[in-house]
Amino acid sequence: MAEMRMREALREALREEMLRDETIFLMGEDIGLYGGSYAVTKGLLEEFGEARVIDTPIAESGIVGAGIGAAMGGLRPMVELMTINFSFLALDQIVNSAAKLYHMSNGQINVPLVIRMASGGGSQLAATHSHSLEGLYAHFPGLKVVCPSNAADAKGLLKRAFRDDNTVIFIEHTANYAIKGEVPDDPDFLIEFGVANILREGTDVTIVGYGGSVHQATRAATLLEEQEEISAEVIDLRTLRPLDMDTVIASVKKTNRCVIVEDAWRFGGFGGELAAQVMEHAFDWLDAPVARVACKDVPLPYNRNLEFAALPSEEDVVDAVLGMFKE
Amino acid sequence: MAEMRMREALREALREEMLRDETIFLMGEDIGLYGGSYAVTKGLLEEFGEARVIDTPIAESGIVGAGIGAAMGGLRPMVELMTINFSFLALDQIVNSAAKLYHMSNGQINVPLVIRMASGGGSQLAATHSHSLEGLYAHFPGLKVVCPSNAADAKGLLKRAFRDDNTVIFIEHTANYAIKGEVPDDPDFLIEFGVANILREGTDVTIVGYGGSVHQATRAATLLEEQEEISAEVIDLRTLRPLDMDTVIASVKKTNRCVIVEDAWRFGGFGGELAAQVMEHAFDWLDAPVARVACKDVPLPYNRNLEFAALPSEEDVVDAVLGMFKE
Amino acid sequence: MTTETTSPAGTSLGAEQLGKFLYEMMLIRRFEEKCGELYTKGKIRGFLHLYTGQEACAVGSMAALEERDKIVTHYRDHGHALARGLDPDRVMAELFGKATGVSGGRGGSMHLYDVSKGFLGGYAIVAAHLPLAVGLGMASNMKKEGFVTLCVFGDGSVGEGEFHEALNLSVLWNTPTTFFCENNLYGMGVPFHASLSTDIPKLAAAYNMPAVSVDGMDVIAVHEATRKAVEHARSGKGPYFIEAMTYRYRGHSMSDPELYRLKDEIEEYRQRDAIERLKTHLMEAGQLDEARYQELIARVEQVVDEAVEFSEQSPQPGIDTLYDHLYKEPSDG
Amino acid sequence: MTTETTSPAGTSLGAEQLGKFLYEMMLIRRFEEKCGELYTKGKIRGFLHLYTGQEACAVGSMAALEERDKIVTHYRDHGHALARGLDPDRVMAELFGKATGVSGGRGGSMHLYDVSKGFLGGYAIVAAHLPLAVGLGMASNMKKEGFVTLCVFGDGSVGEGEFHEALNLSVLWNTPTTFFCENNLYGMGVPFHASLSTDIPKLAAAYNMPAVSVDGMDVIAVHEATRKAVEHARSGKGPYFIEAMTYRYRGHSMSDPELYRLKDEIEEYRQRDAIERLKTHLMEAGQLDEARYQELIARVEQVVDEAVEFSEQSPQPGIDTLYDHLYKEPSDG
Ligand SMILES: Cc1ncc(C[n+]2csc(CCOP(=O)(O)OP(=O)(O)O)c2C)c(N)n1
Ligand SMILES: Cc1ncc(C[n+]2csc(CCOP(=O)(O)OP(=O)(O)O)c2C)c(N)n1
Ligand SMILES: [Mg+2]
Ligand SMILES: [Mg+2]
Repeated sequence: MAEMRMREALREALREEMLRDETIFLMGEDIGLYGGSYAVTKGLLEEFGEARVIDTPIAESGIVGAGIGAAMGGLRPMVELMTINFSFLALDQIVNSAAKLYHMSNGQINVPLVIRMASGGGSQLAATHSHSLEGLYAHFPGLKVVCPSNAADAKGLLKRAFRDDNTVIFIEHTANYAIKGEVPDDPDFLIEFGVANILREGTDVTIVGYGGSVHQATRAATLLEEQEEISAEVIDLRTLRPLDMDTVIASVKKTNRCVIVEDAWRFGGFGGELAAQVMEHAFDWLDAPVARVACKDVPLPYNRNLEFAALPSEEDVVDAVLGMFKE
Repeated sequence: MAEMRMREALREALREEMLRDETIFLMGEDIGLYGGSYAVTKGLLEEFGEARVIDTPIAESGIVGAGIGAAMGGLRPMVELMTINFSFLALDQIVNSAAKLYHMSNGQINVPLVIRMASGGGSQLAATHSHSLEGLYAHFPGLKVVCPSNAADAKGLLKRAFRDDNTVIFIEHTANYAIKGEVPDDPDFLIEFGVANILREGTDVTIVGYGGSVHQATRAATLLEEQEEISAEVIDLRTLRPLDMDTVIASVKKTNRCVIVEDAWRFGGFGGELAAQVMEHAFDWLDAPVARVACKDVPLPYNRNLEFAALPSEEDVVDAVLGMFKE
Repeated sequence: MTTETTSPAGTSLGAEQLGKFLYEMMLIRRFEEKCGELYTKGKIRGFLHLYTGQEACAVGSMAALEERDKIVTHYRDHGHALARGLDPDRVMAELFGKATGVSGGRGGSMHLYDVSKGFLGGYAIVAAHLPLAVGLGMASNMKKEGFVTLCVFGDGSVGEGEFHEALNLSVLWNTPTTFFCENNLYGMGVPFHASLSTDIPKLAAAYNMPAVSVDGMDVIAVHEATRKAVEHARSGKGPYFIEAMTYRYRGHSMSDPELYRLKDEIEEYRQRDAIERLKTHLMEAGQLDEARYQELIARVEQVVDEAVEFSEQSPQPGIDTLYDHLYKEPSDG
Repeated sequence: MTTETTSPAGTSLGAEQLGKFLYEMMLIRRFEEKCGELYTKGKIRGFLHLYTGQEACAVGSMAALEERDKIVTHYRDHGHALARGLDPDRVMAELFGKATGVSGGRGGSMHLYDVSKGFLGGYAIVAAHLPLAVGLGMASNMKKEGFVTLCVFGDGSVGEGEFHEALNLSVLWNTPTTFFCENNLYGMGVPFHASLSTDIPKLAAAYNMPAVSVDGMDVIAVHEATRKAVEHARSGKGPYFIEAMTYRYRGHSMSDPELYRLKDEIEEYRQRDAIERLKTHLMEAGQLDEARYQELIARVEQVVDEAVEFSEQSPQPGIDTLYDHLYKEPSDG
């Protein structure tokens, strides 16, 4: 165990996996000379050389396509798309090739590819640069979607991603990069996909988050306990596809209330899926409708106050929980 | 009133609007010489000439971007993307420019652009060519999303789209093109966005559909009446953004049961949003959890039997309704 | 950029090779005609893009490849599949959507795959497979496997952004890729000069790779050009671009009303038919006689009939396989 | 493709114009330096891309435009905004996120807009505005308004598919577009020759449009080239491509650790500083003296200070405006 930030835990995962498996290589925009725009890949070019750490042109579709081709050719590439905002440009490759080839080829061609990208708002990057698209990716069968919330998970999940035979969309909330935590140094430390993490046990309400929103959930749970004597159970989904609903449902059957917190826009977001599933599987246990706390349905503004007002906060979560107890 | 197919109603809308407003022009892949891949634009090149009906290269991002630019320059372009499957390639332009410019420019630049595309499975076109992405588009603030289910609506909604000052994503289910109906010929026949249509009144269950899935909903309602003496109310949403939940909620408060039918994959689909909203606004009226009937979570296979098995059918809707009465 | 033509007389190819070319082109021709009939009968569904007229492109280019080489192509892919030696029975069965099809009935006409033959697929999103070809080249380089990837696409694909991204990447990374553009003059109903502001090889050459234009109705010319391109790649010199000028006799797909071109044009190209040209040459060179030619016709007919028979007899994939091949699990081996 | 250079001596530009160039370049320089300071103080947030070093590009090119012309540029857009005559107060206020900013505080540094000046925006998705420029050209043609669109982007944008799509479309549709590539040698930390397999003007010329390379550290050369391009467009001859070779003195953005280049290189380019060069020329030509120069410095300083003051004093947009400008309603006029 060592204490490190999430960005360092990710780097450790990349290093260890590259040392373990020679077929792994990294490519992406500014992952080499520049050191990665969020410094995740810093030092890896020096350690592994130009053949395994490749700076690419700014050509999202082309480099993801090349990653798919390299995977088809027997390698295990990681493509870093810098931020999720630029992944729109690669979406066709991800959805129509990476996610579907195994199916369309009747099991002949699989695409063991890891696509990493930074995500989320909160840094005043304004509307084009503040997307949260975890749920969008989770909609496509054939993909796996991972969104770690802390350093240890980031390492265990990323290492696990490199051992998957399918395309893994690995989404890192920028607000998490600097968060520190204890990280196991066992080179085979893996976290299985589809296993949610109960961050905090509680009896009165279940708060579900993932990626960035786990932190609003946790802070809200603390406030609820300190100020309202409400005991909240906090669940970190860790992966959206596969999705561990069993853990969520078991919790809701105990607490009878559920709040979902996500960074994405509320309307048509992944929270709808979660809310609908909770209703489908725990209808008779619910004392109140499942509440969703999410981003307001507007493009994220640059101005700090407006951006704060748009993003989901721990106060919003607290309000949603209190609303359930009032009725 | 005249009887015509949906494709002809769409053509009428284009013709009438082009005659009304000189700033409207059409561009897209094979909309001119070829006559449109679903024959919607047939004859328009001959009538309006090359300056207003433009065959483009296969360059989705480029032509949508050009449409945005033309709209910024004071025109009202319609871009036809042939099918929604190719719109992944234009998604960045749609989401980051068309949808956000009005906001980001603080109201200085609006983008009056109509983007038409054919959608849906059911024609054995296999996994890359059978997407239903209405819900994906509806997630993005700044866009309006329209999905007509019949000839008259198609005309009224498309004409309305050309009179909107914002970008309208106009999605036509391929299975609807050949459906005939009576269509008003008033050149100012418009259907407002955000007004759902109650296709059939009923008392026992509310079935909600849009675009293609309205037809499974309606057929299921007939079967339920004939075979089970269950009276179903069928609602056609017509537009997903703006969304008329009031009509749905009022119906559910009457019927106490709700089934949502959609062509998209179930997991992370728009049905989750609808189900969650029904729960949020009609929790105490619900006798059973809102049910979702949708596409199975697999890439659509070419084989007819497999494709049928994957797509939502009227039998699936009937089963969902019966399931609610059993419990 | 240079334009290359060859004369059959000047070729170094032997009679056996040329006879094989003739047979393969005839097989594709007959196979495609049959597909057209079967589509009308509802045996084949979905989108169907026939290859008649372009046979020389597939046959000439595939013959330049070794077994270890890879192919990615577009949705108009039956010709490439057959020329690469995929089993006609299993290609036809795929079009029938049967479990015995090369893609288990999941892919259909536009998505044929046979990994055992290095045939890595027909791709139905225009130009989407060009970056894949670059990635395959990276794998060949990194693993030092020496395989070359032949990447086939149409003139209409040249307008897509991915064309540009892929060509640039392939030169930057020196991948063993042969870009093979079948310029059949149209992308659906749009003439290629209406969708491209320039000549295709001129544009390709601007990326700093060799680019040639060849007569795509001449199987020998196609073959010679591809052989050069593949040698270039194999010797570590990187990508190479071939434009093959060709023509499709049928509509873009089975639903094409063909409003955009005149019968004359089709007739004009039929005069330059690749099969007829090679046949005439072989007959004039005394390497083919009418009896042998009739034999070929009969053989082709039989292969196609057997493929149809095989497909008719084959089982549908079971509904219980719907969720198969969604994710590869460790147990899938 | 030709490479063009000019000498100040040979220019037809008058002393007044050149003096204006000097002032504008100095204003941008000072404005950017101030932004850098303000970022460190937390007054400006988000991504901030400074323009120091590249001033000649914005100043020389914008001066070639008429009032009716339009501009779309990338996220490194302060220089273009100021050179186009946007109010420095309101540009700075935008960086402060204030309601008085050119984008009401919604856009920030990367998304500046002033429609009244034909300044149609800074675009933060690399190369995404190139197709927009083509569409603006279509509008100019169709409405016979005769406006030209100047489209500014960086060398890193050339690898994107939209570069290709836009250049092709602009030639096909003969749009009055001037593509202006500021080649500052790097796209973030990647040297341009590592992201492009060829020379930029060579590639642009392959689409059949005129393409030149100019010294982007020479405001007169930039101006002359742009003037030609704009005339070309205005006279109905379509698009034109300019590569301006330039250099940014600061990191890519404020968070750039600058691991990828050496101080020497920056020093080398500073020797060719556009402001210094023009100043020297004007002094040698007797069109500027030290007193006048000091006056310019003072004026620039004052304008920038006032902009900061204005921004400090300006109000934040109200939280109640969060949902404003989401959709344009008929009532918005
Ligand atoms: C990205 C994308 N856009 C549009 C289409 C629809 N489409 C299918 S084939 C085709 C024409 C392609 O022409 P070309 O590349 O010349 O190939 P050809 O059909 O002539 O062999 C089009 C527009 C598609 N499949 N993918
Ligand atoms: C589509 C896209 N990919 C990546 C980025 C991240 N990014 C922002 S600027 C930049 C470098 C662009 O370089 P260049 O075009 O040369 O402009 P410069 O910054 O040098 O002025 C990158 C990679 C982006 N904004 N958009
Ligand atoms: Mg073609
Ligand atoms: Mg640059």
